[in-house]
Amino acid sequence: MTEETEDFEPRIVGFLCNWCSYAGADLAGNSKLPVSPSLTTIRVMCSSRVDPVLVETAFLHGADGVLIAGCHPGDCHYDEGNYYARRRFTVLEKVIEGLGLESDRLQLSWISASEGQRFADVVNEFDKKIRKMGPNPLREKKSL
Amino acid sequence: MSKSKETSTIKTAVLPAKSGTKKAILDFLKNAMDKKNFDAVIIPMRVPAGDSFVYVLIKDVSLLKDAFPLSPVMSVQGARVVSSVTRLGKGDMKIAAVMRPCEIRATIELAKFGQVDLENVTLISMDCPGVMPISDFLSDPEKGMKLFDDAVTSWDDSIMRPVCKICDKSSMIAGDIHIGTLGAKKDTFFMIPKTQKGNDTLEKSDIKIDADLDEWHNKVTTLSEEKKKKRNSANKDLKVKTGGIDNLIDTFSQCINCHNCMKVCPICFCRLCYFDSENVKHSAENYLQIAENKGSIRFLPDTILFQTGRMMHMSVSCVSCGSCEDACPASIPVGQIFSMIADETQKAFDYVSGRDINEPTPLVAYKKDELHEMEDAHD
Amino acid sequence: MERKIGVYICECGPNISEKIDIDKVIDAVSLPEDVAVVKRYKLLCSVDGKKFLEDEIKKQGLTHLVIAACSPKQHEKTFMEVCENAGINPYLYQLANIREQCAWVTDDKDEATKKAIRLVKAAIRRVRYHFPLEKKEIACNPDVLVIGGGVAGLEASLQLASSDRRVYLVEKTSSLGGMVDNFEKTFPNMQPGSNLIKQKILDVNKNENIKVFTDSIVEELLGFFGSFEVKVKAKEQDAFVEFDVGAVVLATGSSFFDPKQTPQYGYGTLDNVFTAIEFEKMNKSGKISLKNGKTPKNVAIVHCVGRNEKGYCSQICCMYSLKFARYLKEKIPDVNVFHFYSDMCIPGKSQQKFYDQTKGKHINFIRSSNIEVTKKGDNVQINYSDEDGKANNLPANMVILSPAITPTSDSSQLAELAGISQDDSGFFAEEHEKLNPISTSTEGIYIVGSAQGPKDIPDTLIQAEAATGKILSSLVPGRKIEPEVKVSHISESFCIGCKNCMSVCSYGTITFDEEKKVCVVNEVICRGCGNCVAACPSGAATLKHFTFKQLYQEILEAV
Amino acid sequence: MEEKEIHSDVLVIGAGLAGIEASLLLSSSDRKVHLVEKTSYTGGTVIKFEEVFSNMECSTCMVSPRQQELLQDKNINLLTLSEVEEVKGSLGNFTVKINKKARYVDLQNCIGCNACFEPCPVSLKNEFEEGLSERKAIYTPCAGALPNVPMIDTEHCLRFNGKECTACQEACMFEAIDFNQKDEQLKLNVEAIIAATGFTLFDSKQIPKYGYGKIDDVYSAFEFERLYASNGPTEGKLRLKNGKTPKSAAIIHCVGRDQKGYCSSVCCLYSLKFNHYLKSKIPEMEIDEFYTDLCIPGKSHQKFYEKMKETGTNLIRFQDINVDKQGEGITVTYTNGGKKSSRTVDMVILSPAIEPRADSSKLAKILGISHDDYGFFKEEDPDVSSVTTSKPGVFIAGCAQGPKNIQDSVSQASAAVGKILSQSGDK
Amino acid sequence: MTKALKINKNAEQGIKEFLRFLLESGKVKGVFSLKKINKEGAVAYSLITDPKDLEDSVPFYPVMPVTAGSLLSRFTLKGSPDKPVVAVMRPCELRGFVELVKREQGSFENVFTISMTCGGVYPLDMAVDKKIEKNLPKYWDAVKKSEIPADVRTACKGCTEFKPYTADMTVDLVGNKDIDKQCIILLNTKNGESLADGMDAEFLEKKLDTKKLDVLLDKRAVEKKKLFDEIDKKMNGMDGLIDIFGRCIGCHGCMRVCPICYCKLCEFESPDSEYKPSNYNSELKKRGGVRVPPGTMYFQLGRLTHISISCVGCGACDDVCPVDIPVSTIFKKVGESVQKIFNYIPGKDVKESIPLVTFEKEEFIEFEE
Repeated sequence: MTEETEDFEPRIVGFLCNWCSYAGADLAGNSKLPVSPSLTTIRVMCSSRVDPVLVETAFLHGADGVLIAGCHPGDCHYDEGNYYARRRFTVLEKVIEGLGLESDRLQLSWISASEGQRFADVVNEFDKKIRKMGPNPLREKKSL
Repeated sequence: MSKSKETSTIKTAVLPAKSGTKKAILDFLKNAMDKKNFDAVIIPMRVPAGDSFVYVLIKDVSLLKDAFPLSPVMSVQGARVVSSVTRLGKGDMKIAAVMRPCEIRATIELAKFGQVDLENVTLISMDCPGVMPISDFLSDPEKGMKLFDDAVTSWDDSIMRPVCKICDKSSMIAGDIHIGTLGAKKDTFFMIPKTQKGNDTLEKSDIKIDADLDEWHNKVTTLSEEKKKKRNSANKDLKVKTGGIDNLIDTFSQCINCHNCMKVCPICFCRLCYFDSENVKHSAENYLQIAENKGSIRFLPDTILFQTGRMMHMSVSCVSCGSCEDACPASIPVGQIFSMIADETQKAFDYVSGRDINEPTPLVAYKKDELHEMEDAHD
Repeated sequence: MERKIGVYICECGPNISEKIDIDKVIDAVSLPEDVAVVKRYKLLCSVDGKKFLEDEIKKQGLTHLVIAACSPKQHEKTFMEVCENAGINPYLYQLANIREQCAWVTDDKDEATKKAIRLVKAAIRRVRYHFPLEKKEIACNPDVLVIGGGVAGLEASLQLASSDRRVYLVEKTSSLGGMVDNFEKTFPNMQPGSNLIKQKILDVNKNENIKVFTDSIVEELLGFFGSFEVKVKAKEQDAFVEFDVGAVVLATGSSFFDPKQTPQYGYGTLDNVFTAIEFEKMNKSGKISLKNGKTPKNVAIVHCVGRNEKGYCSQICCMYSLKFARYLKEKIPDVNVFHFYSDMCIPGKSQQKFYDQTKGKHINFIRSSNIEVTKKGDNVQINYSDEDGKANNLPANMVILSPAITPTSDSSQLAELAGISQDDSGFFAEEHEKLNPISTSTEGIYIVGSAQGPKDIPDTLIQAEAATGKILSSLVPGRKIEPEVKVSHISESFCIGCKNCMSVCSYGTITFDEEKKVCVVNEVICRGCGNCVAACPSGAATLKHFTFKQLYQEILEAV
Repeated sequence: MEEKEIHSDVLVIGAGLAGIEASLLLSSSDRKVHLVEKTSYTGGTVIKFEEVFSNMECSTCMVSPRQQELLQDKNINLLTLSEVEEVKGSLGNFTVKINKKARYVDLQNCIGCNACFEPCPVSLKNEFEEGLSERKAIYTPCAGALPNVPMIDTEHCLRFNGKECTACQEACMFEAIDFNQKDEQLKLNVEAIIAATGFTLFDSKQIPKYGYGKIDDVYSAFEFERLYASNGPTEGKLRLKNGKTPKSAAIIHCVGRDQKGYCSSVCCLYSLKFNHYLKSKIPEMEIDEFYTDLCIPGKSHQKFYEKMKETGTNLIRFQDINVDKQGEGITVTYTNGGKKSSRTVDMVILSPAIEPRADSSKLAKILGISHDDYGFFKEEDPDVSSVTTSKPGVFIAGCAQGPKNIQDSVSQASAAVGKILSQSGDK
Repeated sequence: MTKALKINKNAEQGIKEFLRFLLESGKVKGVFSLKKINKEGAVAYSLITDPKDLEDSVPFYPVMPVTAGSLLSRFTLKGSPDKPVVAVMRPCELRGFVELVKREQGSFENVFTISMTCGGVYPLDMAVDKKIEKNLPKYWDAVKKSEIPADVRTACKGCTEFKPYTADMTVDLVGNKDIDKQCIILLNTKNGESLADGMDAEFLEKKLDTKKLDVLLDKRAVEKKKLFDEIDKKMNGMDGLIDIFGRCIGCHGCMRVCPICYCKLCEFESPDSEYKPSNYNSELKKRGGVRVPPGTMYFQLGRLTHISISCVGCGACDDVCPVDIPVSTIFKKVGESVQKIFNYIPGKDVKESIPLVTFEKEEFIEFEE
């Protein structure tokens, strides 16, 4: 496992809400803060659009990590979307965990438009954690 | 256990059952229909061929005599029956639905999703010994009938559906009236009104609600405590057996994507399942690319996506009735697995499916200050 | 028609070209046959760049466009315009953010290039599943319904009418004027309150653009921004007046906390204990006197009555309590006034001056708590604990209670009627406390004055004027409303009517068709967050431009 | 009276939240707007804040969508680094002279890559960051400023001080830097004017007893805001000058209230916000809030106050107060009801009064409107409208008219627009 | 005489070698075949792109988890592959796919087919605990001898259409004594030939030995008659049908696995077929009682009218029925009687149009497509 993870380049899918987290990611860019390239971002208008099935799909297709990021509670551009996002994520988390799959590969974080640094930190820490975990075994599975 | 607190305060009626509970229940229904308390009754009945049982909506009292309140199999989950009758309108008939607790609970979940209109329906549940897997029963209906009758008298669940063996809500009162046989003196049974509607119904039938509930209640509590223990250990074993990527894949390796499980699920009310929709149909190129990433893929793919996706959609409302397992042609323990997951997802919101019509289902409500353990790195 | 995708990668000078090997990217994404052309350009957002793109689209006969450049936040609109100018639907294009989220955050050039390839490929995949979206235009009705004939309602009506809007002003009582009409004077300038009102009422009555309904209530309010249907019913009548408007202003004012709920103040049980509004009326009647007709010598004014019960500071009580002291001084020069207060809340630039002017001989300020009013002979006595918590008392002839401002009793019905929400205190809830204090979650319905929260007259007027600002700028006669196009859609054939989508929608966008038992999106008010889509367990709901398939294509590339 | 030409353009002065609101509203009613902003960026004071009371919303998330909208709005002519120098005429046809200072960086060509900062040899204190961090002679005030285009500070740029330096120009790949740009004199004809020039904070140095400027770790409200801001000089890490993490803090309300002679109506609340800031970063922190009268008007603010009380903050009422250095810590001595007592803390945050900008009276003169005794623009009559002035066609909005919270500023902006749009209805 | 390919390995090894050749030579981008998907030996259809993964493929494994017809439909419905793909499938699966293509539910574009003379498959419930594995020797022995292997699907026992019509290639299995030694692949079409071209094996002229096929044909015909007679006895009138379908639990599994039932939303699950209170009232007026959910017979008979003209008798419906209703026998019987009238053999020829088009094209076109 260990030597495997040496040259392991994780693939992390990041669903970012347009108003806060995506702006935060841009700010990280403007401030030239290093962000792990393992992350590929997918922009949605609100974290409440992130249907658990989307996350599930990414996870089963072998994403080593999936990050869902939205406005801090109370800041949602659509008033309350992120509260629903949190509940949906909870169900997702319980299902994955309950089936003995690695729910640690899924993360929900609140990142505001001014938190360029936090965005970088969240992603880089998540990346570190995923590297420790190694590749998502589902990537290889042929009979999902 | 909040349930016990509620029920212990409730009073019950005690009815005679000289010639058996079944007869007594039917008499009660007949009487109620004669009194026009009900215009019709939803209740299981044996099919002409005699080899199975189906739900029938009865208006003609004379048909009641062939009814079968406690059928040995659950060919169709009762919630789907009540939904079929009331989804497009409550109608003008007052209807009594005699079903098992898990069916009542599913009915209440469906009501929350606008798939059932309870205004004209009186839900009558009963202490449930479980139901037999339909295939077991069909292999020899006569023998099955006998086995079941014995099981009812001895309250032995060994022949029942696997999920019934570990059901800790087999006497949960979720509807308007509950028929209690546990702890009842010989040749009697309890009629326990849970709601105002239930109360009125009994009173309209001149049934006195004066006895207290302790015998029944103690019996039920011990039983459900036992079952809960069984359930927890069963779920532990199941998680070992089916949990983890490889076990999970093996478990579902026989799945042929017929989606029978979804089709018979009382909670899966969607007309078009998400996983039959356009969303999950992709181009040959997409499929080939996925195959190329892995060397080969099983086709159809997305079996696990369907199973887990369905869990995400309905597990918070799952009542662990096991209909899905009955309908699976590949004999996958799908009912047990869903039931195990349901425990997890419902616990997260301190939600019990079908417990209370006024509890909103977890995914259409939220609290501002909750679930922070789900945020950021959580483990 | 055959798909021809054009992919254009912006060098953004050194910003992208130095961090990403653009040629590698070009090679990597050129393969699929529907990718007609892949090119690099030094700066696509520049005037030349835009020109270049337009020419390319025309020359190559492209059907879809993929741009790899900076963040959509920077230039999404820019390139959508390019598409429009070049004659392809602006939603048949996708922007890959390879600057902010790739070049600028990735040190290693190989890594950056790999990531860029992923991002561009994802964009190409996605754009294949894009479909044209057309702008919609909805004719709007510029008329306005104003509910409430108080100072806010009058101000709003007049301003709207003065720019030739038809205004329907509905007042539930028999006369216009509202609360202010009771005030002899208003703080801080001690101008007669009637001045403020009378002129406005005259103007309203003689303005032919304003139709006034007194003794009337709005019975029904249906529709959405630009076209609301209104039914107004005159009291003790069944006849309705029906008309359409484009926007609604709720100026239904506020009410006072009822001191009977706080018996310790002796209101209703002791003589000569008055509420603020009672005192205003007494004062306006010209004579301040006790029940027995005598003139009070010692008057106690108790602030913050009901503040703890309501759980908020009503903002104006301290000020009008000070105003009462002025009233008293004017009418009874030798009277002693005692203010029982906890914190002197006199925000704003002109209030302190008013306070300082009010201070002075015979006007005493007692910072106190645990106030209790009891009978003492023919008089009353105020028992209280002083600043150091020491119990103390003071006899007085008259007590004036300054109760908190509360929502009106009918505010809940009104909220339901208008389909807007209320906050925890029962006042109408604004869409956004900071940015849209007078808008509500229902577009086109505005809340002004103390119906939105306690406030003084200037702030009330400001909100009324603000509402007219919002309305006049968004509802322009003859101009169409252009609603969001990236909205939700629910397939009638697949919807089973579980209403999950309705429960999670914050904007009342979705209605239920009782006939067909399906949920229906009103695309005019949908804001396109996509919450309903994730809430829909079947495939019935989709969010245009963020469909599952479009996102799925991005996922395929990302993993 | 002879027919005069009527113009429909509107001049908005100040690109803070109020100015932006007014401009966007006017634009959406198809008015052409000239938005004059003194600084090089939009967003005004609010973008200095990490969060705003009482819902603790992230202010960048709140404002930046509007800034973006503003920049992309074709009806709005944003003039940064510009000041109004002369206003002639009256309602319907004002003639306005504007001095537009050269930015020396081309707004079109610059794509905001900041490549020009690094090579610039000049280092200066960054005013936007309250001098808590450095900037170059070519700079944007902070990351993510909008428009994201730097300016050259000619006062300190070597090139503008007779030296030969083209470092930034060489670093720029877009020929965006143009030393030959000249200040422009613009002449505009507008129908009406909205002055939304905002506010500043009372300078605590004027009251020595607060020790501000003399004692380390005594911060003004603005300094503290930047110290906490995640896009600020410390990326939001709260540290003392000596690098240690503070264990205790005192927040002092009403700094300068007596001097100004009015209650600024927001200080109590933003002080409570500071308390929330501190607690959220350093939960175990010991905090004293020194106040005189707690002024938290409005329906939604008491809850915020209650929440804060739960955190175990000491609320201390004072009549007089004094701040001194004492060894490692800072001692706050205060009197309450004649009793004298004192507390020792690691850091002190001052909540000064809101006051008009230094140049507001000058601008008032130019606009031909009056200002009150405190220097705020004077409304015609609050009972008529607090956005109309003695001069028809000139409107005022936001804190330039008087201290107020965001909500009221935005309302006033909309109100001013309402006035303008309805007046033209009259014509 | 058609061209044929002779590979000197047993039939399964031979076909696998051929498939490997197709993948390695790049003649095809992917292979559709049954494949062992785990160590327990579970078998499912797979889309194989890497030659290595052919190791676990079992092209002739006598089980049909899902009909390949439905799978190929799903595979090609949203756009055909841009490079060829080859599918190994049984005659009835192929005919099912042909019927679907006729209904625009799939396409042969870049899809090549290998079929075989088919000995039948075992029912799904034998797929557990290696039951099939154990039966394999018996199975192949029977096939060699043109006999009906014991315990195969009822539908297969009575299947007389075990010789493919339109396959590009046919593997000669039934009655072929040498399947342990050699694999004969008949190249029926130009495509077949061009695919085989370059394969390192013996090319020869050959055709199927009809005698050996007829032997099996006769046995199957007898079986079929028996089945039909039995069902006839049961199906005497409505009461008989009610007896048969009475136990139906309405899972509609038969419809879901049916290669012909492609509808996105089955008429019998559509809003129109839902009962309103009024419907119940009138039913109750008539009978005093009504089975709920209603429409069991309506569904079964309705589906009969919908698909009988195209029923290929694959027996997938039998496999999934949780209550063991002899669905396929009934459908096959009714099907054949209808098909006779138009002397139409479903799936025989993709150009032949369907006698009565009972099908709408997909009625619900969502805007994103």
